[in-house]
Amino acid sequence: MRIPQLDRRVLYMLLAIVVSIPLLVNVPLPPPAITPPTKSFYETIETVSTDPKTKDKLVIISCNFGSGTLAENLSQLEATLNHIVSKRMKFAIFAFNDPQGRDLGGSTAQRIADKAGYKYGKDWVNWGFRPPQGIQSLLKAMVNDLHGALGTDVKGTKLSAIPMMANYKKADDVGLIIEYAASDTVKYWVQFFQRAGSTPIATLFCPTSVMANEAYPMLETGQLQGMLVGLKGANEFETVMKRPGFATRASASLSYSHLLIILLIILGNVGMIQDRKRQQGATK
Amino acid sequence: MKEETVKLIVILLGVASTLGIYSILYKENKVFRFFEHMYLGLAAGYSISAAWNDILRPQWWTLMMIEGRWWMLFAIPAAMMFYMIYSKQNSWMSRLIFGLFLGATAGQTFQSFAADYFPKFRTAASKAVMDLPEVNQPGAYGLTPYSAALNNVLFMVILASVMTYFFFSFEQKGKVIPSVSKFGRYTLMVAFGALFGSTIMARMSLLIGRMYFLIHDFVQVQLLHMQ
Amino acid sequence: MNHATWPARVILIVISAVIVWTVIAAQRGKKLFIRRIPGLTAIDEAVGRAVEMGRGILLSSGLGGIDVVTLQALAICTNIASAAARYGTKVQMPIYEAALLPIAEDAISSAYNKAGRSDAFSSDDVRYLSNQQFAYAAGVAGMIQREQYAATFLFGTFFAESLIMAENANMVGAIQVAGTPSTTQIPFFIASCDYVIIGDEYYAATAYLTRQPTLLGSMIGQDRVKIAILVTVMLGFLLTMAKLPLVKNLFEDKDMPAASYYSPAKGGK
Amino acid sequence: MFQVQHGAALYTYIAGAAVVSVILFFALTLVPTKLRRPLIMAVTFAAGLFYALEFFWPVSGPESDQKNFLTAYIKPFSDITTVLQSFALGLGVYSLVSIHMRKVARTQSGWAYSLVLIVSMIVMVIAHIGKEYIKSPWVHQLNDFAYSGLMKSLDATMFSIIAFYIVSAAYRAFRIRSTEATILLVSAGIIMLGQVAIGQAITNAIPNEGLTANFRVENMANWILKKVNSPAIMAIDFGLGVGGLATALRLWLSLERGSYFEEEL
Repeated sequence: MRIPQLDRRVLYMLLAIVVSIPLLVNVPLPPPAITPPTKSFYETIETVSTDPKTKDKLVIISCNFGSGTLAENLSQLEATLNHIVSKRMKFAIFAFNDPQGRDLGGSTAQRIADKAGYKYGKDWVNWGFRPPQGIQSLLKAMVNDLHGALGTDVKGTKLSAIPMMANYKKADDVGLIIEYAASDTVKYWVQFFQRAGSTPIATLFCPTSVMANEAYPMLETGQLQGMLVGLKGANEFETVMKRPGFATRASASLSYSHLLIILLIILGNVGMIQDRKRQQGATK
Repeated sequence: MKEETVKLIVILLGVASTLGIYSILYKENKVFRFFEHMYLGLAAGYSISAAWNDILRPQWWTLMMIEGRWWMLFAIPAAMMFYMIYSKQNSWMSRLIFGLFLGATAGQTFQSFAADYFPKFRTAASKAVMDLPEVNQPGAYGLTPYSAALNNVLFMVILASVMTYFFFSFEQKGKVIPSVSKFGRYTLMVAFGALFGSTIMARMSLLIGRMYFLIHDFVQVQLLHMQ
Repeated sequence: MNHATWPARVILIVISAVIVWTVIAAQRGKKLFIRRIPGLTAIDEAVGRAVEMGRGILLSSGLGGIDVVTLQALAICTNIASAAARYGTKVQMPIYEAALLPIAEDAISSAYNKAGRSDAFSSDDVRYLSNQQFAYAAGVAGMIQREQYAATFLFGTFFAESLIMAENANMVGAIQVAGTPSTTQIPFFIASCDYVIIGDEYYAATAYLTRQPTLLGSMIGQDRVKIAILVTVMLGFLLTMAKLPLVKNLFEDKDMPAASYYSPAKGGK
Repeated sequence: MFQVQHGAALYTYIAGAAVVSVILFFALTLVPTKLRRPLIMAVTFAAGLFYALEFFWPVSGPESDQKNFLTAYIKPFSDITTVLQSFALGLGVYSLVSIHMRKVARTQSGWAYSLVLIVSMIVMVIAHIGKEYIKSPWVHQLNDFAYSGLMKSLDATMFSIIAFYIVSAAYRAFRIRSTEATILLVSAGIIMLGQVAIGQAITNAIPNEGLTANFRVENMANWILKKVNSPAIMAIDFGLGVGGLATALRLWLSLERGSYFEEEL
C-alpha cells in the first residue's frame, strides 16, 4: 500500500476532530503515572485538613488566570476544589491578575459549593478582584488585617459582616494557599504572605505546564509544598482522588492528540521511504 | 441591555472571531482579513488605552497635575525628540533620545549578566561526583550515588562539547575537536527535540481550551441549554 | 544579584577589558580569523533567491523593545536590506515596539542609501504593526499570505508566535533564515525554516557579514571569554571533587540569603 | 528649586517649564553638526554609566536593603524611561493610521479593511479609556464587547492556532533524513510519549523501582529534560550571555560604527 503525503489541511482537520471527541463523549484512557509534585500536593492537603492546628483554618483559592489558559487552570481548580470541599474546609476565592479569574473561579466554586451543600458566606466567600499594581502592599496589609485590607467581598458586603469571616482575621488564620496561575504570580504569596505570620502557611501551586519549569526550584527550597503541572497534573490529581472529571476528559484530548502526532510522523516517514525506493527503482 | 444579553453577545462575538481566525488554516480569505484588521485595530486601541490608563496617567499626569511635581513636564520635550525623525534637518535629535535608551539598556547588562549567569556558573562549577546532596533531595527517588555521579560527569561532558561547538575563533580541525563539537551538535539536537516535544502539551491545552469554549460555552450551553 | 560582590566586580571588569582590548587591537589593524558559519552563509543565498524570484523580502526584528538583542537584530536586518537594495528587491519590515520605529526607519533607509538606491525606499515599508504579541503575529501572517514573499528573515526575541510566522512563510514557499537568542523557540524554527542561526552565532552574524574589524575583534574577544569560562567551570568541577569549593564560592551571591528559607514540617517530599 | 507645588503656583511653574522646554528644544536645534555625534555618544555613555556605577559601587546598609548613593534614583529613572516609551507609542499609531487613512481616502484595493482597522481602534479607545471615567453602563458594555468578546478571544484563538501549526511542522520536519534529524525525532518522540497517559501506558508493566525504573518512558523523558537538556541549554546560554555583554559594551562605548548611525549627521 502506498502512503501519500498528506495535505496540511487534512492534518488540521484530523487534529480538530481528535481534540473535540473526548470533550463530547467519554473516551477510555489509561491512568497516568503520578509524579512527585502531585503526590506531595495531595499529601499537603491531607495533612492540613487533618492536623488539628490547621484543619479549621481558611483556604485561599487564588485564581490568577483568564480564559486563555482555561483548559489547564480550570481543570486544576475543579479537581482540587472538589477535594477541599470533601474535606469540609472553608475557602475564599481571590484574584489579582485578571478579572476573568474572579468570574471563572467564582462560577466554578458556586457550582461545586451548591453540589456539596456549601452556603455562601457561611462556608465559602468570594473576595473578588484587586488590581495587580497594588498587590504587594495589599498582601502586606492582609497579614495583620484581612478585613481592613480587603474591605468588601465581590458582592460589596463588608467582610466583617460575613459570618464565616469572623473567625478569619489575619494571616495566622489561613491554613493553606492554593495559587492557580498562568504566570509567576505565586511569588507574591511566597514573598509577602507565606512567612509573614507566626507560622509559615503551606502553599500549593497550579501553574500551566509552561510556567512549571521555573517553579521546580521553589519545590526544592521548600517554598512550595506541592505542584500540579498543567492539565497533566490535574489529571494525576483526579486519578489519586479516584474522581474523574473535566481534567480526565481533557487529558484524553491531550493524550490522543499526542498519539495523532506520533502516528502522523510515522506515516510521513513510511511514505518518504516508499517514495525514495520508488525513485531508486525508476532510476535503475 | 440585560446582563444575560450582554453575556450572549460576548459569547457570539467570541465564536465569530474564533472561527474567523481559524479560517486562515484553510487559506487566506476575506473573513480572516476582516478579523485580522479588526484585531490590529483593537490591539492598537488597547495599547493606547493601556499606555494612558496604566502608565501615563498614574506615572506622569497624576504626579504632575495632582501631586504637583511640575518638572514632569520636561518629559514632553524629551519625548518630542523621538518625533524629530520626521524633520529633515533635526532628525539627529531622535538619535539623541535613542542614545539615552541605548546607553541605559547597555548599562544594565552588567547587572543582568551577573544575576542571570553567576548562579549558572555556580551550578556548573559545583557539580560533584562524590558526596552528592541530590540523592537526598525531594523528587530524586531512584537516584543512586553511582547514577548521580555518572549524570554529573555527563553534565560536564555535554556542557563542554556544546560550548566547543560554538567556538568561532579557530578552524575546527584535527582529531579531537571536530568529534567533540559533533557530539555537541548531536546533544543540541536531543535538547531541541525535547523542547519541541515538551511544548506540544502546552499548545494542545490551549487548543482544548478553545474547543471547549466552542463546544461547551456556545453549543451546549447557549444552543442546547445543557449545563 | 542587585549589587556587585567583590568577585563579580573583578570578573566583570576582566571580561569587559578582554573584549574591549581585542576590539581596539582589531581596529588598529590586527589580522583576525573566524571560521565559516554555515547558517550565516545562507543569508546571501536567500537574498539571491528572492532576487531571482522577483518577489519581496520580509524582515522581522522580533518582539523585543529597545534592548541589546533587538539592536543586534536590527543590525543584521540592515545588512540584509542593503544587499537586497543593491539588486532592487523590495524589503518590508513590520515593527513591534513603536519606540524602535524611528531607528529602524533610519537604519533601513541608510542601507538603501549605501546601496545607492535611496529612491527605492518608501517609509511605508518599515511600518508599525502592533505591540500586542498575537495581533502582531496575525498581522505578519496576513502580510506573508498576501505578499507571498520569496524570503523571510526572522531575527530577534521571539516567543510562542515564532511558529505562526514561520509556518505561514513555509506555506507560501519562502526561503527562511531565522536566528534568536530565545533558545526555547529554536526547535520550531528548525522545523519550519531552511536555515537557523543557533546560540551566539546570532551575535556573530554582523561580524561575519560585514567583516568589520570592530565586530571581528569583539567576536574573538567573546571567544576568549567563553574559553576562560569553560576552563573555570571545569576547574571548579575538579576542585569540588577535591572538596575545595573555591570556584563555586566566587559566584556566591550575598544578597540572596537562600539558606534562611524554612520548610514547613510536612510536605515538600 | 525642584519642590512640589500646588494650586496656582503649580500652573505657573508648569507654564515656566513649558517655556524653558521650548527654549532648550530650540537650543538643541542650534547644535553644530560637528558636535552632534559627540553629544549623542556622551548621552549614551552617561545613561549607561549611571546603571553600571549603581551596580558596581560598594553598598552599605542592612542585608535586605543595601544601597549606595545612586540606588534611590534607579526607580525614578526607570519610571521616566517607561513614560517616554509610552509617548513614543504615538509614532506607531501615526504610522499605522496614516497608512490606512491613505488607503481609505484613495479607496485603494482593500480600503474597507483599513476602515475596519481604524474604526475598531477608535471603539477600543473609547471603551477602554472611557470605562475609567464614565459611569454609564453603555461604556462598560462596549468594553465587554470589544475587550472580553473580541480582543480576548482573538488573543486566545491566535495563541491556540499554534497547536495546528505544531502538527504540520512536526509532520514535515521529523523525518529520518539525516543523523541529526533522526536524533531530533527520537528525542521529541520520547518526550511526547512520556508526557501523556497513553504513552506512559506502554511501559506501565515495568516496575517503577530500582534499575528497571530507568526503562519507563516517563522516566526516560524526565532524564532527557533534566540531564541532557539543561547542560546543553546552559552551554548555549553562556555564549549568548557573553555575546550580549560584548554587544552592550560596543553600544555603550560607541565602538560600533556602521551598523546603525551610518549617515553623516
